[in-house]
Amino acid sequence: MENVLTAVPLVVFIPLAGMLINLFFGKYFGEFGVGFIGVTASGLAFVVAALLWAGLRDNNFEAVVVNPPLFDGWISIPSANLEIPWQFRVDTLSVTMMLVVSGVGTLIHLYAVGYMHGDPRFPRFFVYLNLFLVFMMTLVTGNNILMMFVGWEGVGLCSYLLIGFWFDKSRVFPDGVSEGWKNSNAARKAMIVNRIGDFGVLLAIFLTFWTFGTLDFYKPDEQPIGGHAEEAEEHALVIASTDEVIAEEEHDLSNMGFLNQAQVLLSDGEEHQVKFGSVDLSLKAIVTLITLLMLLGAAGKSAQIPLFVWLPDAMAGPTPVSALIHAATMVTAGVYMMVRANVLFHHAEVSSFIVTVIGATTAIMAGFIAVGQWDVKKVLAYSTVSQLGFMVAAVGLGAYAAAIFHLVTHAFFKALLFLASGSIIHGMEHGHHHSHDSHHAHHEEEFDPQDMRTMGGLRRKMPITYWTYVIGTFALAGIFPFAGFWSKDEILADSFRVFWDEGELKGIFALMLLITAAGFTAFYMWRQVSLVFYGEPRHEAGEHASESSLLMTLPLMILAVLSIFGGFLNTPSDLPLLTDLFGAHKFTDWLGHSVVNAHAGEFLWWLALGALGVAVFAIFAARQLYADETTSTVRITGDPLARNPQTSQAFALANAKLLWDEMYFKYLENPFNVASRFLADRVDWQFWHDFFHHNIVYLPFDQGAKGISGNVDKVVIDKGIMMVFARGPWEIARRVRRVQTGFVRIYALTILLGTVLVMIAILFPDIRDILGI
Amino acid sequence: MQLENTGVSIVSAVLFSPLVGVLVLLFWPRLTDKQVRIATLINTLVTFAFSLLMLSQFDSSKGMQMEQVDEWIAGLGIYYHVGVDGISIWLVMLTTFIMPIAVLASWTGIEEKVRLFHGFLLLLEVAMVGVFVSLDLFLFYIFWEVSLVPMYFMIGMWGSKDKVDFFGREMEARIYAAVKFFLYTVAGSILMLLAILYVGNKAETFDFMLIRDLMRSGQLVFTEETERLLFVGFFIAFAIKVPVWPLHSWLPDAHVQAPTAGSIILAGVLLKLGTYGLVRYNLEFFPNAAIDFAPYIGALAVIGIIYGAWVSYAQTDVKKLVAYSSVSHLGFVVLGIFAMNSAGIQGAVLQMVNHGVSTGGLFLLVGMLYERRHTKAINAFGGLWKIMPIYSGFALVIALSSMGLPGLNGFVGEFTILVGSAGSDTLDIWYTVLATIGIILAAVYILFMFNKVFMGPVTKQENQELEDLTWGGNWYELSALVALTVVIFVIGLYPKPFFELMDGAVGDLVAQLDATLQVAMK
Amino acid sequence: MFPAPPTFEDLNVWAALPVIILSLWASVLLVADRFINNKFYVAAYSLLGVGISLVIALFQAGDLFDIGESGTAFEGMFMADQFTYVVNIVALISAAIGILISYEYLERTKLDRGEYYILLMFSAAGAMLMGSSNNLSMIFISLELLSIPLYILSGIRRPQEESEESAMKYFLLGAFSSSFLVYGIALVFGAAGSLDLGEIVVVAQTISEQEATQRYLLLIGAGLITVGLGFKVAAVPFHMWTPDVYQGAPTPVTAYMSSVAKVGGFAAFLRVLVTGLPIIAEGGDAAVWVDTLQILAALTLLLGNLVAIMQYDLKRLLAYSSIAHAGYILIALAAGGVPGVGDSAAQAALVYLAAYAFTNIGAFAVVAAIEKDDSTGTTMDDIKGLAVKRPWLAGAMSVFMFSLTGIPLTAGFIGKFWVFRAAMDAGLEPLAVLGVLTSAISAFYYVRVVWNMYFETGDAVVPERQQYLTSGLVITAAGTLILGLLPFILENLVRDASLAILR
Amino acid sequence: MLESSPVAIELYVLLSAVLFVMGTLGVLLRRNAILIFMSIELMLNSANLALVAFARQWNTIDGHLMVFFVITVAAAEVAVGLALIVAIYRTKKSISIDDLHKFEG
Repeated sequence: MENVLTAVPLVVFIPLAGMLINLFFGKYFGEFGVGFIGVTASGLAFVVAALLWAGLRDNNFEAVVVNPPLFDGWISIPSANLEIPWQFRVDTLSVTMMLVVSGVGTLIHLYAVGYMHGDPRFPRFFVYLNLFLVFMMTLVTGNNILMMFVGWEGVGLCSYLLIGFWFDKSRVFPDGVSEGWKNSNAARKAMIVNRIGDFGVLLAIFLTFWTFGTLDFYKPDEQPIGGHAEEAEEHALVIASTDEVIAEEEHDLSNMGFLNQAQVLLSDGEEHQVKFGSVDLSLKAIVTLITLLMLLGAAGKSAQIPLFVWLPDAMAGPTPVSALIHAATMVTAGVYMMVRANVLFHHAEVSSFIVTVIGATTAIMAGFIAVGQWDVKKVLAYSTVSQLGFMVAAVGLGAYAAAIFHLVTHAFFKALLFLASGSIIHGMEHGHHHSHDSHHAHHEEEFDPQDMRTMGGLRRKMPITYWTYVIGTFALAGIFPFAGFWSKDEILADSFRVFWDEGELKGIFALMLLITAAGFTAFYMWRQVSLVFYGEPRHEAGEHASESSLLMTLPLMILAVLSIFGGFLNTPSDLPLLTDLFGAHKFTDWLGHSVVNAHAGEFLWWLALGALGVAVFAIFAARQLYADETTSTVRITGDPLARNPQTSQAFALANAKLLWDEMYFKYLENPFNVASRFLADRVDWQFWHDFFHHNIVYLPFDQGAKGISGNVDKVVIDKGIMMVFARGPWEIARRVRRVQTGFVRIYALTILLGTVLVMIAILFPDIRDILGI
Repeated sequence: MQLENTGVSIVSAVLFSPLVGVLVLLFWPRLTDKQVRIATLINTLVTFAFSLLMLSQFDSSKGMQMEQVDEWIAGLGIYYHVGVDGISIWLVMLTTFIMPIAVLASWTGIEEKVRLFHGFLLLLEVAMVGVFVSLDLFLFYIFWEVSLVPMYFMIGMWGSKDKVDFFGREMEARIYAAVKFFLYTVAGSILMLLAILYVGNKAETFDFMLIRDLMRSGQLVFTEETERLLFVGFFIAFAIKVPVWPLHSWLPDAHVQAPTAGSIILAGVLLKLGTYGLVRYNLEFFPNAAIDFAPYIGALAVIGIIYGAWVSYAQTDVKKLVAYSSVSHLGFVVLGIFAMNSAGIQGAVLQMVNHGVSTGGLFLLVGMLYERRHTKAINAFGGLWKIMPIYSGFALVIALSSMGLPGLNGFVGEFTILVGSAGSDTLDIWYTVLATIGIILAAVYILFMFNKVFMGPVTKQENQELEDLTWGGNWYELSALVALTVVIFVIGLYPKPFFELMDGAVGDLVAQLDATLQVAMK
Repeated sequence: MFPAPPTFEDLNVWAALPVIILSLWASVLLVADRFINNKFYVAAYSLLGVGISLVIALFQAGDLFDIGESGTAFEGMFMADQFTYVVNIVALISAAIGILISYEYLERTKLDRGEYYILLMFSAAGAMLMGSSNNLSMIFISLELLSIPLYILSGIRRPQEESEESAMKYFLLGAFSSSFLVYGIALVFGAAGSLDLGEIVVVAQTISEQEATQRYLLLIGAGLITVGLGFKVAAVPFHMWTPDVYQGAPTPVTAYMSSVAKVGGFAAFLRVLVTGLPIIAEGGDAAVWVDTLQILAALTLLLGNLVAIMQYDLKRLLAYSSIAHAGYILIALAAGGVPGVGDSAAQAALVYLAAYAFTNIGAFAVVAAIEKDDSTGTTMDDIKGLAVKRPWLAGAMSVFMFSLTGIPLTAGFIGKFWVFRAAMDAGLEPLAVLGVLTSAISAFYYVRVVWNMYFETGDAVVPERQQYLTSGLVITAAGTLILGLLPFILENLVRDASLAILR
Repeated sequence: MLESSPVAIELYVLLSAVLFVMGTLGVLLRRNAILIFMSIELMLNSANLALVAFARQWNTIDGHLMVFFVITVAAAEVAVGLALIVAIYRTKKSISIDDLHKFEG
């Protein structure tokens, strides 16, 4: 079956082909043709991924590294021992990611055909989507960290292009900025904030290279050391014991990828010193540095504190983009990277602690902000940030499998929610156009189809959307037995384990914050459901809204099914009925073949029940607050939370997004801009270019020349730059001349003086020593 | 020591084939402007073909090769000695590649004194190739200085029509820029001339290879002080050309005022004469001084990286923005060179090529806009992507390449340089950290420019009618962009052969440097 | 008491053939001029005479004539070595180009008199003799043979005031400075008891500290000779006449004078100082005058270049530039006093002179070409836009300007390269640095000329194209470029030039 | 006593030096071109005196020869000089050299 695995480059090249075809010939095809090619490319990639899954199973889950055709290398500097090839890695982790990316991706492609119908740049949208798949696949299949980085930056680029897809919208917002500029600036913001994260990734790469001498995760002919497929089957916590096993074996480090090297070196219990260039640190410290820098990168890509601010703005892109890139796939790249490097994180306690804190804090903070949002997509965006916080916290807690598991389920239900919200927006816009056509003159005010205050009562207008949305909400809120319940519970269980079994503070910290965040999640989701679907329509658009086409609702339904059953991928052991039905820890075991520190969590029924209780309580609270009658008046009276004096301040804070953007502007962006202008105008131009190079270098030179020449030519003076200064020497020269009576005799006198000079010089050569020249 | 005369080498063919064009343009009695352009284009393409032939004959296992030696001024030990190694061959390729693009860039932009302009272009090509291939200090210096003259005229005669307020007096900006360019570079190169004279006298020959052998065999040794002085003599000349911060003051003037082709060549090749010189002469001849000075020069490079990026963000003129970005990009190159290890230097050499392609491309793009809109103010544009989708697509690729997007050429160079500097024995790790910040800043200013010009709604009426690129209408612009884009992708995705060819030469140099470094560290 | 009368072989007349032919030819023409009404033919015959002389000089320089080993003629008065030949060639080429560029100018300014060419030939003969003198009396006579015709030529445009004034100044100051020279010669004679350089050098090298009187005589004599010759080559501070005379004299005369007076002056300078008076300083091994000349060179470089920046009139600019270039040759001269460097310094000076001769005559020829009949039209404003009106003229001028700046591929660079190299050889690094710095400064004013021609627009009227002048320009421009491109021509020529006594 | 003892060479040289300085001063102080020219002649002749004296001392004819040449050259210079003075007088009606200042800079 190995030959199936060598097909892995196809997951990159098929979307690439689709992208190129649409790029060059898309304008001749029409919407159907373009959409067909785009969806087919994505679908074929999914098929390849599925084949790889099967092939990997047949290959005893052993990872395989595949060289692509044509490119027999990438960056290769033999004299620096720098060898970075293009190599594709097929292991359980990468195949999981491939399946998610191409599976969800295909559905979203399909949805986009309907959603983007009639857009003048329809072909380009699919070019970008396919390009995104190219880079995302490169990201997850790269066998070295730099190739991963290519995908990493590439998806960032696609994100940039797609956020700014509607850069030319001329609708002007009340604050005087047109929508086109808002979109463009959101795109730029995303790219730049991500670049700050990339700064960390790059530095991590440099440190990795000089510490381990390679950037390959694993070399082509090796398997992860410490991979404990067998142990995993026993559902035991075997991490401590594997260290000893590893230390006993002999390893040739020079022929190992950096992850295995780290595993060997960090498990042998000895102190290793790393020396290169000016750096002289212990291996432990280096690994801590590398992981912290990776965290910075992940914070950028996976929208964690303090770099999450781009993601809410990124909702400016078309909704399929939000679903695919900013919910299901791209934003999880940071989590993927950290899980890929789990060997390093596992041995870096300080980093793990910080990762946990960052993730948990992000989860609760974003959850809180989401409560105060009015924009249907902004709520989901903050929800995404919050859920990504869950995943990152899971990485910090050492629950790598749980993180990936949550990543997968989140991809299902968050994509579902976004697509459904797209369907809502589509419906609203449609309704708006409809009502607009009937009465022309009335609608002076700008209509925002994403504002939940203008919605309401859509339950009857858009039943499929409603039902799928509710399924997604339950999944996200962690209601049994939807997908989110299982994955979120595993994280919570792990945090408890870390606290209880290992006695680490981060466990309880994470547990408290995450449970609260889960409560927030359930609350704002049901608030949204109430505002959007219940009550009466609060705007004409809502009255005229209608269900979207099958092209759009079909993906919703498929994703709804996945959101319901996705959680059973990794059913805990020892559960009645379910374990028998779906097997125990299937997903963790599968992942354990590539994620060496993956382990299955215990199912703590009381914790699960508690979390479920919190969620249910939050939903009921929301149901209570946003009852039908309240919902119907929310457009005029505002949010019930804002009306209640006890919560109004908190709501205002959430509504203002905790002022992150404002603070960034005040303390970072604005100073940067001011300094930039100061440097450019004052320092570089006025001081350095004009003042220094003109006044200090040029003018004295000019003046000196003028002074020596005595009487400067009148024309030059009149035209000259420094009239005033040049007059001085000129006047002196004139006066000198008036005392003297004739030029020829001055000349003769000079000759005589020159003679004296020559005489002195030739007769008294010592004079030079005396004068010191 | 003597060198034997050899037969004619292909390097000479590359070097002198543009001279044919110069002579034709000088003496052919009647030529229409169009014929002049076509003849020049063909000439530059033929030169490029010659250089491809040269590339195909290159043997990466050998060091300096395809040498041609002819006795020139025997009494002074001066030879006509040319040849290429893994370092110079890429710069020659860059030059011969950029030249046809420069010709295409001036296809409609230059309408006055067309013949003279193209004559200067070709003369400039001879001079630039000459700097890269000459293996005799005297010959090198000749080409170095000659490269000044055509550029001086190109800026001064065909530059922009802007006026500047020159301390109360209105003045043609291009003339100020041309004179400044000339004087700065001359001021730098005279110090180098002294250093060359000193070395040549000491070695009793001006031949690069002979001097190198003498130095490596320990027959030619300078005292510490002398070596430092000589190093500085060479360095200042190169640093002005590069330009290393804070000697960059001539650059915005020259870049902004030069005609499009001039900017392309200036950014594409001329600045590389400086960085090439640093590798070839400063590191090769004065390793001890180079090691001593490396931290300071590295600091200048890092300051240049950040400063250039920061300053370009505040520019309101597209061309000036790109000009300042060169300060930043060339800072990376200098950083790589003075990392003094294989990765750093190879990255630097590749980055020279990359910068030539991508910044040359940016200037080409700006030139096209200027021709259409007759302004370079960033505020005058907006939403061009809607009006000129094909043009904007190319602009995106080239801007991203300049920004260092992985998978495109700029990243490969910057990454390799930073890998080098991170593990450098001469530079502290903090240099790398700060330089990496420069990568963030690159995104800031490039995206600022890209957003302002290409994104957003179209608000200006003048922009509505801008002409996009088509094969039928403006094939010359399109073909130039296609050529650049292909190179951007090739280097970005498959730089292996580029590194392979230079590995021998750089490895050799680094082995020498390492030996010196080992002694220095003890 | 007197030895037997010398034979032809003893006199070695062949060695002096070029200068003999030239002088005879000029003398014959002086008479024949009376019978030639069309002065075109006088010019043509003069050119022919110079040409014949030049051909012979070239043959001699190329070692094609067997002139005997000793290389002296006229019983040691005349030195016939490679140095002489090169000086001959440069002087003769200057003369030939001088004639070429003069004809039309004289014609259109109504100056076409036959004696012009004859005087020009005599002064060339003077310069040639200066290069071959081996005796102080010869030096003096040939100097006057060079100078007196030049005095007359500067004033040939009488009754124009400027011309007369410049001639008068030149004459008075020239005579003044030659009296210094003569007095210096007298003192050296007093110290050495001979005027023959070969005998003086013996005294100069063996003189000890104890023989104070003799030593001082020799030193003062050397100093005064330096003053006299320094005046001729326009070294600061003996340069004051230069701008006035160059500006006032008719432009072709200036062109010729600027080149041939320097060639002769420096040739004599080298002969006297390097061959004749290498007096060793106390406790050193270099000649005493090295420091003196260093000071002069430094002053000359600085003043010439700095003052030139502010010039508005091209002739005056070129006058200061020629002062500056004297400074560069003085560097070589100073280097000539250092043991072991004498020969290469002399070669450097020759190379520089050759390069300078072509370039400078060419530059002045361009000025002559644009000058109006009333001798105006030589300012910076008058060349504005020249590139449009007369592209080839502007191109040639650019070549000259770049050559004077010292940009490679032009003769000027080769000259500077040689000179700085000699200075480095001699350990005069500070002077070389100064030379290099000042040549950067010189870029300011040379580039300004180019700038005005190419970048500015002007409406000055330029005279019609002048055929012979153009041919002169072609020769000088080609010479400038060829010497720049193929420097080995010069190298071959000067390789055997050897003067130095200090080894 | 004084009459019978040989005149020391130094005296001749001293005299010639005095004459030379006087000539120099004449050049510097006089304005009339002819008088300046006469001063220059004085300087030349002071040199002649020194030459003759030295020739006598060294018992060689070189010095005498040189004197002849100096006299001849002086004559040639006189010819040229007077011609110039006459020409200038015709245009300017003055032979004061202080009137010659058409150039500056």
